[in-house]
Amino acid sequence: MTWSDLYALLPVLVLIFGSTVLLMAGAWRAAFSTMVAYGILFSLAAAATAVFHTPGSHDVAGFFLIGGYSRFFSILWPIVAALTLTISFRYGADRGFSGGEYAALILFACAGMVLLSSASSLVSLFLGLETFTLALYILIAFHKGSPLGAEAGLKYLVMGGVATGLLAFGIALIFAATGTFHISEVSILDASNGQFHAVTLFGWGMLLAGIGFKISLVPFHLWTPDVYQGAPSPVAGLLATGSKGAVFAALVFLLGNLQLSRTPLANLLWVLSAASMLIGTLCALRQNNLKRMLAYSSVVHMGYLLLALLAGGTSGHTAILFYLVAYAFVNLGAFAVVTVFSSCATEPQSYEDFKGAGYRQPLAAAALLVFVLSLAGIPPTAGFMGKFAIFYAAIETGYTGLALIGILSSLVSLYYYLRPVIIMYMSGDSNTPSFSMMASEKSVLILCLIATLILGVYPGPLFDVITGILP
Amino acid sequence: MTDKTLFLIPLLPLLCGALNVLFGMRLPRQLSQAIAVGGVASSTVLTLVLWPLSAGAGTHVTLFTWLDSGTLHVPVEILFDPLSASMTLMVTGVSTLIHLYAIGYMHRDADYARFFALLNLFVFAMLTIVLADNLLLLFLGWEGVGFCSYALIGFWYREEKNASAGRKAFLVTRVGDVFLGIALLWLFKLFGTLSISGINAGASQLAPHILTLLVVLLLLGACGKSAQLPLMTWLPDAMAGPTPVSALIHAATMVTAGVYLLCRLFPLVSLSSTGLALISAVGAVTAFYAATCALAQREIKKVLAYSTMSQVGYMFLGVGTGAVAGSMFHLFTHAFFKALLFMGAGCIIHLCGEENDIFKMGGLRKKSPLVFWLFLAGALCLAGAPLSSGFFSKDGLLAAAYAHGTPFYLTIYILGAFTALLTAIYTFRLLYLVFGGTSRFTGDLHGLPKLMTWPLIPLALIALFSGVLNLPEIFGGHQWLDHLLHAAGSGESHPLSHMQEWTLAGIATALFAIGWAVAHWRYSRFTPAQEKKAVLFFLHGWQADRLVHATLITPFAFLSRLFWQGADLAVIDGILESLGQGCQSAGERLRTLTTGRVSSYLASLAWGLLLFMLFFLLQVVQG
Amino acid sequence: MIVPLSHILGFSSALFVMGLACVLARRDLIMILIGIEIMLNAVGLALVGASAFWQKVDGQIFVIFLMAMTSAEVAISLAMVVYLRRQKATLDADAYDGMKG
Amino acid sequence: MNPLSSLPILSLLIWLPLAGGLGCLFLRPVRHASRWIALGTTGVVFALTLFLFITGSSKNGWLFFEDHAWISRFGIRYTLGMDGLSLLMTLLTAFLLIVAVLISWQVSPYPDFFFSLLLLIECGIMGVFLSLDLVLFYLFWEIMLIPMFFLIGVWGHARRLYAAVKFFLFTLAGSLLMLLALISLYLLHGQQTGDYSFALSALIHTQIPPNLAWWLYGSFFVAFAVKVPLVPVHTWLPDAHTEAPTAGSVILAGILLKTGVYGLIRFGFPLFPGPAHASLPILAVLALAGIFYAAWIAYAQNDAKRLIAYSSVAHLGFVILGLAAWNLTALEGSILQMVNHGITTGALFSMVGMIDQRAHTREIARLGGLWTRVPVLGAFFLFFSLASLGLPGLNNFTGEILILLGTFTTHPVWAALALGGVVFAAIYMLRLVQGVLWGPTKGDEPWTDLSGREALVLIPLAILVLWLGLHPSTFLEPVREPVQLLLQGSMFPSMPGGMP
Repeated sequence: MTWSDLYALLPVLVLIFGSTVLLMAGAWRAAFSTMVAYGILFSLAAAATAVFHTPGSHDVAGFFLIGGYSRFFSILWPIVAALTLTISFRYGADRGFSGGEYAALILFACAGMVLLSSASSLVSLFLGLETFTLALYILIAFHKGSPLGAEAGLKYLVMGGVATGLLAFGIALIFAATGTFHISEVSILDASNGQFHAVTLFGWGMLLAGIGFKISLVPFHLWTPDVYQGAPSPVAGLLATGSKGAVFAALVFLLGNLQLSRTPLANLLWVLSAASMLIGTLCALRQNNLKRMLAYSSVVHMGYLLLALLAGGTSGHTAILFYLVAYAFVNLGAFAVVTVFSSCATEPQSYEDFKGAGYRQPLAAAALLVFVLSLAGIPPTAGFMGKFAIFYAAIETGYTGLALIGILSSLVSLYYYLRPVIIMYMSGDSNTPSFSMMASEKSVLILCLIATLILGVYPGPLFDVITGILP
Repeated sequence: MTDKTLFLIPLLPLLCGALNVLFGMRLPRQLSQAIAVGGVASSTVLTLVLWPLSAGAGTHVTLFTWLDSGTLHVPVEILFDPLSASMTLMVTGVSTLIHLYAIGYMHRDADYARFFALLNLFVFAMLTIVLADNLLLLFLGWEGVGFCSYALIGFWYREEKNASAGRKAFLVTRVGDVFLGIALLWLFKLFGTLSISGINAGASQLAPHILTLLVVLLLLGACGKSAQLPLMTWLPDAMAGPTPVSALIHAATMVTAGVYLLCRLFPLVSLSSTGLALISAVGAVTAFYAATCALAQREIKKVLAYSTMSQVGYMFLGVGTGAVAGSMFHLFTHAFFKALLFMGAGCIIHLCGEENDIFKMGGLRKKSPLVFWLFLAGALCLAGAPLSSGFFSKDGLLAAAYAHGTPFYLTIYILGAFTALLTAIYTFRLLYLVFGGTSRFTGDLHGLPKLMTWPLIPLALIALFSGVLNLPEIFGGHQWLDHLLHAAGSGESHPLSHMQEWTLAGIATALFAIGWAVAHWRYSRFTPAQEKKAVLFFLHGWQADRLVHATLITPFAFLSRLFWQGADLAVIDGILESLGQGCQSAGERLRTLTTGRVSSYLASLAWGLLLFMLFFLLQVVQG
Repeated sequence: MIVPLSHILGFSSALFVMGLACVLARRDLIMILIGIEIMLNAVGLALVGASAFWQKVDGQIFVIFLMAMTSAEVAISLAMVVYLRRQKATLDADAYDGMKG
Repeated sequence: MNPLSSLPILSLLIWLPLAGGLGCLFLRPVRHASRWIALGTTGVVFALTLFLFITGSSKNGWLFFEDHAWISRFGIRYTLGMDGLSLLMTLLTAFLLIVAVLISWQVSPYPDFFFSLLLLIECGIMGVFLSLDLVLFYLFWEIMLIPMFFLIGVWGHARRLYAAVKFFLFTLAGSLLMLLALISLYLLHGQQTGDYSFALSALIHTQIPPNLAWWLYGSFFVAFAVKVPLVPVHTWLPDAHTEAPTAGSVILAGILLKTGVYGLIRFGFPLFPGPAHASLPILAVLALAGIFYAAWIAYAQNDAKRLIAYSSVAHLGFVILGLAAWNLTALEGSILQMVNHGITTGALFSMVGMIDQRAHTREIARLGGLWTRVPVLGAFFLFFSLASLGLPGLNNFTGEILILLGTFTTHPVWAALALGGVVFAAIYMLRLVQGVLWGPTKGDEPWTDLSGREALVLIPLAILVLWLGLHPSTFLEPVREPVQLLLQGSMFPSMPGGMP
């Protein structure tokens, strides 16, 4: 590892440095808000570094491919982390979070996401994944006073451990069969590598199962609603956007340069995508808990993303990247709304807690409205453009069947997305306690709101950027 | 004075009607009434002044283009020719008298503005029918009179019954209008124009079967408006309206619009002999049907309503024989005497304190001689008393049927003649029951406003002596109307010898006498008795209403509920809702997989892994 | 190479399946965690074998990473066990089913 | 030269309402500000459209055109164009929006929210009528839904939630299919010509394999059919119309339904001439089914609003029949009838709202004797009912007769059958009139007759009813040329770069 390698990894180093500093500073018992503020500064610094830092295309030790693609995510994930931290001010202080650890872990997780997104080897893929998974194990159970948090932590830990095992064993099998970890070499999945063909396939199966757990595809999705519900809302937001997005970013890299539709994987992914879209949709129909609904909805959205992945090609990958950005803002925004509505002790558990919010809390409610509409793919929101891009890719590559399933699921999903809207605006009297939002919370909501709308009506620049950086 | 002044004839009543619509409620009663009468009266005067314009082929004027699209070009155009001019004169004249009468009739009603506004609008619409030279414009008037009739029948809307009667009139006539509408569409397709003159000019090029179908459609349209079989059930109910309305709309003008339509399009109609025969048959059968019903009625206005139906039947019969002028002659005389009769009936009802039942009247001759004489004048015309106008006009029509000489038309003649006998019977039945004998009326007689009687005097004179309009040669006349309307077209004429004409006149006289005698024998000393089943059958118009109810209205209402509850709610919404329910319950079931227990999550993970492995095993096995 | 790669892979697969079976079969949290450790050790075995087969050190490097990662995970897991034990006086994984549906 | 031609006037028509809508929201603290903003905005938009109508209706080609790059990745452009047809539709929209604002003058609760939603709807509808890029069109097409969903859901009547969700789901179901179809069309066109563009003017030249063409047309057709609505996908309509607040019903019936027909005319037929023409008989059958079926159901209704709602389905059946006949007269009739129906039904819904305000019921059985209590209101009600049942001289007649005359020349049987529907219309409308106006008065508390504001709503509507009934040429002139082009299967050439 040379200095130039380190230089290329500068944004990650900033994150890790920040994380370490905060962790140590935490020992001096600095106030929660101070630590979080520093965390925000560090993550923004990382993002800024990535913006202005142009190391050029660089392969770090055969592990990380630094270039436009990784830079893109080095900007995105720190922003997500910063937003996550920004909404945590009141939430964390109310719950007695210890500042240093909280901010440090989020920065650490963020570093893992950035690493995962730039992984060019199965080893770095594994390491990146584990880095943020380990941080998330802690973050999910971070609220010590919450039994639900403990339960969620347990579930994520156990499931995550097994998934890690699968992932690692899959990688080992692939390595055994091919003798390399490098993604560009292992990706060749044709039948030509003779005797080890079977081993390769089993390895991929394990690998996909592990990844399927991380991005909660059906049938590995069962943990999702529980963990989302139990985790602190900001953390759940990070979990829903960053952790899944980073895995998808890696997947694009991993499966990007092979013609997926010609491999045996295609059929499997087809089934996974369809099942995720349909089952996720159906499960969400009767949910009364916003966080659980968002969890199931994330299952559906992963199905859409898988569809785009399956479609592949420039269109598919553009669609994925755009969708990840849009989804990050939308989902983070939605969890921010949940955070805003959380009182000292509890989080809103059912829709009833949002009753009449449209008039008591106009900004938060309007934001949630836009976010769910975006999730439902209604224009003029980012979600529509994302869905448009995905269906575009799907039709272009001939996956009309899946596109139809996607259409069907977005139609049905409208029903459950409208339910909170109905509760907020159309159910008469308010149950919502009056509270005033902190400026930090407001700013996050407004930022996500504006991002959602701008990406919905003027997505051109982002599409152009994405087209430029695709590997 | 340009030709466009002709448009003032219909527009003046419209203007006055509009004034009453907009400001009527705020105007003093006298002013409102004056506007109404003024509008109609000035139209009458205008018609007389402009009469010279109708000479020869008449005057054709266009005001503006109403519809213009592609080949369709519908101008607002009117034709003032002898046919329309004479009809206009009749309509405006009779309307003026009825308007005057209405002032008296409505003197206690607070809603006078609405009444006169509608009456004026009606005159406008009727004049549009008469003058229009474009079928679409005619249709405008046609529907317009329908609406006014609807609103006026239901004028006393606080009683559900009256409003329903109006609705029934509107709907039944609209069924006829559909056929007229189809004819109109078809004519446009055939000729590319809706101009009546144009259609009449080009009619001879049409294939016979198309002509016949067109005539049938027109006939059905005319039947609706003129209350001919089978679309006749609305007329008796229409008597729920105020009496001037019955006199104007349901006796003198609107119900004869069907006849006028057929006369207007006679050049086309006459080309289909089948069609003509059908028209005659409908007319004769209706005349007979209505006469039988009139025999059994108890309400004075219903007797007159059925008699109107019967007389209009005669007119249809006449058109079917090709006697356009004869039909128009009967139309005119009928308008005069029937309006007279209705207004007389209005006086009678008023005298008896809104009592309608002739079984509860009697002896009115002594109580109110003026009304008796006026009513008698009308009744004599209706019954066809020799030398009265009704005698000449009805006789002319029957003679025209007889003159055809074919068995079909002879049958028509016999039916018509028999109906004439019935007419005489029910007319004198009415006279005897109302005026003759002793009073069966309990209660005081009310006084009559002067305006309710004196407009009847000129009308009675016109009614009695309007026979001169078309006096046959054998009586020393010149058949003035025949010559005037010659241009409107007439079928092949079958001249009768003077001997035959005298014979027919004799038969008519004899029928009149027999009818009188029968009525005298039966009703000069009348005691109300339990009515027999047969009488009830006639009283209810051969149970036509019940038939319509059973065959049309009940199924309609049933289907309407069936489509709503059965198809819309149960099937369409039901399928969609059960889809929704299905999704929800499937979701509920899938949610139970999320048990909350780590072990089952792990199990599902393992199953998923197993499936993956099986899938790849399959791939390996397949090579 | 003395031991053929297929044997190593077969053995490590067996070990992995045993670990997985342990995870699936046991409800005690500690036993589940042990199962996971067994799975991860099976991975390490396979990697070392494969590394020897291909004559590449990459696999061995990965094993070292894996061990580091595993120890971190064990640390977190044990902390979690203690924490859970305080929350609810049981380590039966299925006892934690407050959230479902 | 038109003094307005230097302005991006089409964009103004779309974005002005949006700005007004935001203004309503942000000026909440100012008492009654929102209603005046709403009135001002709709007024200005109406004045603009009216000005365009007066000055621009005789020109050839696009009256106005705007074209800018938007999302280059997919070749999506911001293309707006106005021809006579859009002009007429925007005029109707602008007019009915003023009506909607005026009849909701005293809306409560949340008036600012209400008026901003109204203006948002206007923004969406204007966009639909002006877009010439398929994605832009789709965008506006969906944008219309959300504010309407809120209007129904927040200010609606008893079953408002059910109705609102049903409305949203039905329309979305149709339009999602359309989304897939338009992407497919785009890709096909791109593969054929190398020009990847969503512009209507480009896509109409696509050579589509017949089989695929049917699928694509079907998808578009479903989207539009739901909106029109055609039997059997009409069941959202009675619920939505009945439950919506008065302004919502007016906009729904008056304008939103027309977007379906407009979509067929502007996009469905030009894009897929083959299947579109082949499916004309199907269209006719659906139209006739609608005419009779809906009329039949309307007769059974007890709720005045629901009755009028079903009557809309029947009237739209006539409009579709005119399309199915596919000749100049019938098409012009259809377009005219869209305007007519907007005016009449808008007026009727407004009036039911006024009656509801006084009687606190819309149930026909519980109304009655209105003429005695509020004669002026009654007279207007009678007038608009007569217009609705097609009395000659009033507006609906002209549209219907043009449709029928046009249809009869090519398909006599369809026209003859449809004419029978006129009787049905009379049956249910007269039932409504009788139930509401005639009969004995129920209840005896005094009612106020028409207020000045209500008169301000109804009198222009009444004048329009007469105008359209007696001199429809004013409104037919501008659409003649677009319709002729449509019949020839072509359209005005697009004008890149905006104004000529």
